Amino acid sequence: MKYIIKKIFFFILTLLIVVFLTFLAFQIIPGDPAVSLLGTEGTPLKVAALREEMGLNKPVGERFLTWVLNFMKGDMGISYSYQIPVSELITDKIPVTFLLTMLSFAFIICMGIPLGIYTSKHAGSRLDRLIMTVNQVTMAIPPFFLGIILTYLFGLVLKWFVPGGYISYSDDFFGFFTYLIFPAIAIAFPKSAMVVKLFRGSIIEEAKKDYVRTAYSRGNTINGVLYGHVLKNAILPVITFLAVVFADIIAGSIIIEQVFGIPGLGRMLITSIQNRDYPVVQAIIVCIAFVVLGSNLLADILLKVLDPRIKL
Amino acid sequence: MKKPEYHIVFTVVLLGVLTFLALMGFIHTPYDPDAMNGLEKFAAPDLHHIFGTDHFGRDVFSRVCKGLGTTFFVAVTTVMIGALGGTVIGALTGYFGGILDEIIMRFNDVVASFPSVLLAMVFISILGPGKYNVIFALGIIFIPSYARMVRSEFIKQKNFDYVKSAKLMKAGSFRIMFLHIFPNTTSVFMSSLAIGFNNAVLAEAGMSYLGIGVQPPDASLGRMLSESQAYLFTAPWFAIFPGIVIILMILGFSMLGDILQQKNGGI
Amino acid sequence: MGNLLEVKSLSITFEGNQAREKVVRNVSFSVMEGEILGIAGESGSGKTLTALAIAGLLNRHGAVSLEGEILFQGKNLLTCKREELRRYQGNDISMVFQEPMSSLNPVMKIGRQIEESIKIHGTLSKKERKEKAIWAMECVELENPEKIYHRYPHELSGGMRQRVMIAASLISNPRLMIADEPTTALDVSIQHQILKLFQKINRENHTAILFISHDLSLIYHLCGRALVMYEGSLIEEGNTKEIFYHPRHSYTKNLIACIPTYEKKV
Amino acid sequence: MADTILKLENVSVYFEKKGWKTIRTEAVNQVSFQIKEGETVGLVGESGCGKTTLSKAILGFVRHGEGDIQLKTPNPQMIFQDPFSSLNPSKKIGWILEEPLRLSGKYTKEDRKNKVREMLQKIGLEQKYAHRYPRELSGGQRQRVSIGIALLSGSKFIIADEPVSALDVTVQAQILKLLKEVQKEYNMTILFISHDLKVVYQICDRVMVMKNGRIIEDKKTEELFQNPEHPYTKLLLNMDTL
Repeated sequence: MKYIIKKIFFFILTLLIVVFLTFLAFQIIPGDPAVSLLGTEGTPLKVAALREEMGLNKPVGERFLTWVLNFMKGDMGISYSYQIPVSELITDKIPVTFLLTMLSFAFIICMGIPLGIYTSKHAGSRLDRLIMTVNQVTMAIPPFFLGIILTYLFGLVLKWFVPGGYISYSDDFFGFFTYLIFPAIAIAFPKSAMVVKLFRGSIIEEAKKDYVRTAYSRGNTINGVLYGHVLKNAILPVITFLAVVFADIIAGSIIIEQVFGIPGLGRMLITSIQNRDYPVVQAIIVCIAFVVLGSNLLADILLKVLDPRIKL
Repeated sequence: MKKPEYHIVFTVVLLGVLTFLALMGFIHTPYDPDAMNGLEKFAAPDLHHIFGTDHFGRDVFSRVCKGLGTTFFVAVTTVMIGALGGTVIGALTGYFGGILDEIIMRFNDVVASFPSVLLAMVFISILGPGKYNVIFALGIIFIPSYARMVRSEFIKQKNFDYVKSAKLMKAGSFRIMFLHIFPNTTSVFMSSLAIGFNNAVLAEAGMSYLGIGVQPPDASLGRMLSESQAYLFTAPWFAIFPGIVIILMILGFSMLGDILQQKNGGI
Repeated sequence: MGNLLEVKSLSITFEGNQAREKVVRNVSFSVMEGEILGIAGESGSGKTLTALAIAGLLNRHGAVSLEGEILFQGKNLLTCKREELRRYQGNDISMVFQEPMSSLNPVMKIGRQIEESIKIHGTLSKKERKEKAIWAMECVELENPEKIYHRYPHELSGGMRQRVMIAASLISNPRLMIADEPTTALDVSIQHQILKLFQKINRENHTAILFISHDLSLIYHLCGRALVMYEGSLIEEGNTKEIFYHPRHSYTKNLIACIPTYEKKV
Repeated sequence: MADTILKLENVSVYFEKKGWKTIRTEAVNQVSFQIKEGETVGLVGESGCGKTTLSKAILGFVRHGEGDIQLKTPNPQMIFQDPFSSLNPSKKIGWILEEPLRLSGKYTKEDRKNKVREMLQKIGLEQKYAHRYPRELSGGQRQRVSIGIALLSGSKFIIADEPVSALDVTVQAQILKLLKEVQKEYNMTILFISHDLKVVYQICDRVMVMKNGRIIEDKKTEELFQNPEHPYTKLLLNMDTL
């Protein structure tokens, strides 16, 4: 329990550091937000008035605090390019990216875990070697290129889906869901190959340990040893890795949304970066930071539950 | 596992060919990679243009070579910045420990828990796109992961008795760190160089694909892929060849990383 | 008393890619019901491999080939089916290993590890199994068995872990207990207690013990009969006192001469 | 009368576990003793009794809390228990043996090579081992190299921390013999740490028994073995007879 409280404390602390760093990073950018906001119609007088209104005259520490407090209230500032509150821009994008991420994660688990078990159990067999060779190549495919290939193969040649024909979840949830399947595969495939490799290696390593010999000496079957003893130990490094993968999925989704034309957070982020729309960039970064750090926290707690040896 | 010999031969040949192509991109390509030719738009691969041509009639093979060169350059310099910075920070914090170590590692945790592409995007949104900005951003972002790796190796190694033995011989701290300990971390270090190289390739390609990485006139494999996407149906080769080259590069280096890891001497 | 276990010209060979290495050569001996037989030898003598072969823990590696016969109660363990062998493992033949830390599953509760063999081989309910596990823990003189039942290996001391190992191997009331260097990783005073424990188990449960050690003096104190192995071969066999005071083989003589005692100085 | 080479007065070593509350445990408790030049002194105790911590404190690897440690020799050396981690795995034996000479800065390259060659002979290793890596040597051979390092660094005082407990009995006897020879030839002072009273009996002039961080008995070897006073010493001595 003490462990979990400590981890949550660090989670909050780290999140605050991240938020502060992002805030600071966007403070040191050359250029005045008031000027960029007003664009061509920025007379010095107007700029000064706007600076006053945006609170830009106050010291950095105070501005940070107001920003954080506003952020927690759901006020994330106003987009430079769209002139509407950032929260309004983001809220309907979040479910899209969230579902894409979750779907990819589910694919990774469903492909990576069983294949890892299968290949380690039959390590050295012909099928294992075949799978591992394919696996090695799969690991090397950049998700966005896989996305392009999938678009070509299933979209243009086989016509299983319409490339760019995104369906909003508010219109047709099932259509939306099916449209996300190929993007999710593009993200998940290379990552699940990594999970297979790691899990297989971890199981094979664990199987060499002394306690496995003890388990056999008690009359366990091969499956009894594998499922009763080895897996619980072998899964531990995989969990740590899955937390990293989760962060990578989010990064992957930013690019994949571009490939498949999905209007999610990632696409918003790219356009905002290109337009230098900092309030939006800042808000999205903080959201992603929250999810990434949250997934790390979950992994830590899960590890603690599975491995009694972990102490802080 | 496959017989290790074939593994190694395959990896060496693959990396050799890629290096050769990248060098061609720097020195001499069959066609000028930027020369447009309105008459030869979307030419399918044949003997003249072995990878075909693109929407401006440029030779895809020449552009792949040049893009490969750019990617190599970006990845190598990025890894160099990351590894150099990381080794110094990791060695010092790992060997000496203390409060500075705590602070730096906490900061590291913050940075390392983020996808590198995402962080690079933040940098780029501030610095603006371009080859050198990408190198700078990725290089800085890779420092923490190397620092963390070198640090944990140093912490592991400094508790071995041979380090105590060296201390008793009155060897200086820097001699112990870089002459005694560092050689024992090389197998881990080298394989993480290979992994870092791959991450750099992926990040650069991804960012260039999104249009916030390497900018024209520099050719880039990622950018080619993004340009090709609009013509996917008419000219699939325009997308496929750059993509395959990226895959081969990542494959080669990840296999190199595995080989280095297996050749693990150490305790 | 009859023979419980008979090993007949056992050879163990490692099959490498090119080289074959014979690590145990033509070893024959037998263990009688209820006796304590010692096997002495230095590292690389093949004593541990012999033990693993008897416990049926070698044939799952493809790289090892076994020749000869291992007859347990007349049944050849080397040729019988996996399923049949499994019925003996942990039931009639149990093992105690050298490193109690690494030989216990780090993420499994002590109680579950102790009762695993009766869970596999028996039909007892969960409650009955727990009762039996507590009994076994009391047998090996572990204090607070109820508490330890819910602990994990890393929470116990080395001596306690070895007691847990022994409890786990005696819970099924085996005919033969194979102990491979069970005290090497422990402090002298704890070593002493563990040896007494083996004597007690042997006396009370009439369990035959095959005790393997590099330490001749331990074998001298614990075992009635002993074998000495050297580079894969059995070079000496007989009454322990006989071996100790009248060693036949020159290696045994050297081995005994090297044992540090209070009588001689370097 | 020989000079005192090591003098400990009321030395305590604490371990601090930092947390919400700092927990302080005593690893070594008010230890005092002296070692004279040329003496071989045994330090006996079971794991966790503080003997290794004490040796680390003497060499300055851990800070001692109270008391005074006077080491009147410039370069103490240590022979470690685990021969597999005490030699740098990425260096050849020749390089390892040469390192103390290089660090002293007194010798030319040729001198160093010669000295290493002589030393290999002295510690009973063939010359070809200079070009081997530690992993290619057996445990006993590595301990020989450790002794060689101590000699080449010109040390007069060696702490041997369980130097033979990881070795087979026959090899044990050889290493003890080498240690004894070296001790005589160089008039070395040795603090010999072990859990095994019999081994200590064979090599030491004097034996100290340690329990729970304290030294409970400190006597000439013969005397200790003939009439042990402390019940714990008696217990240890009786262990060998069941």
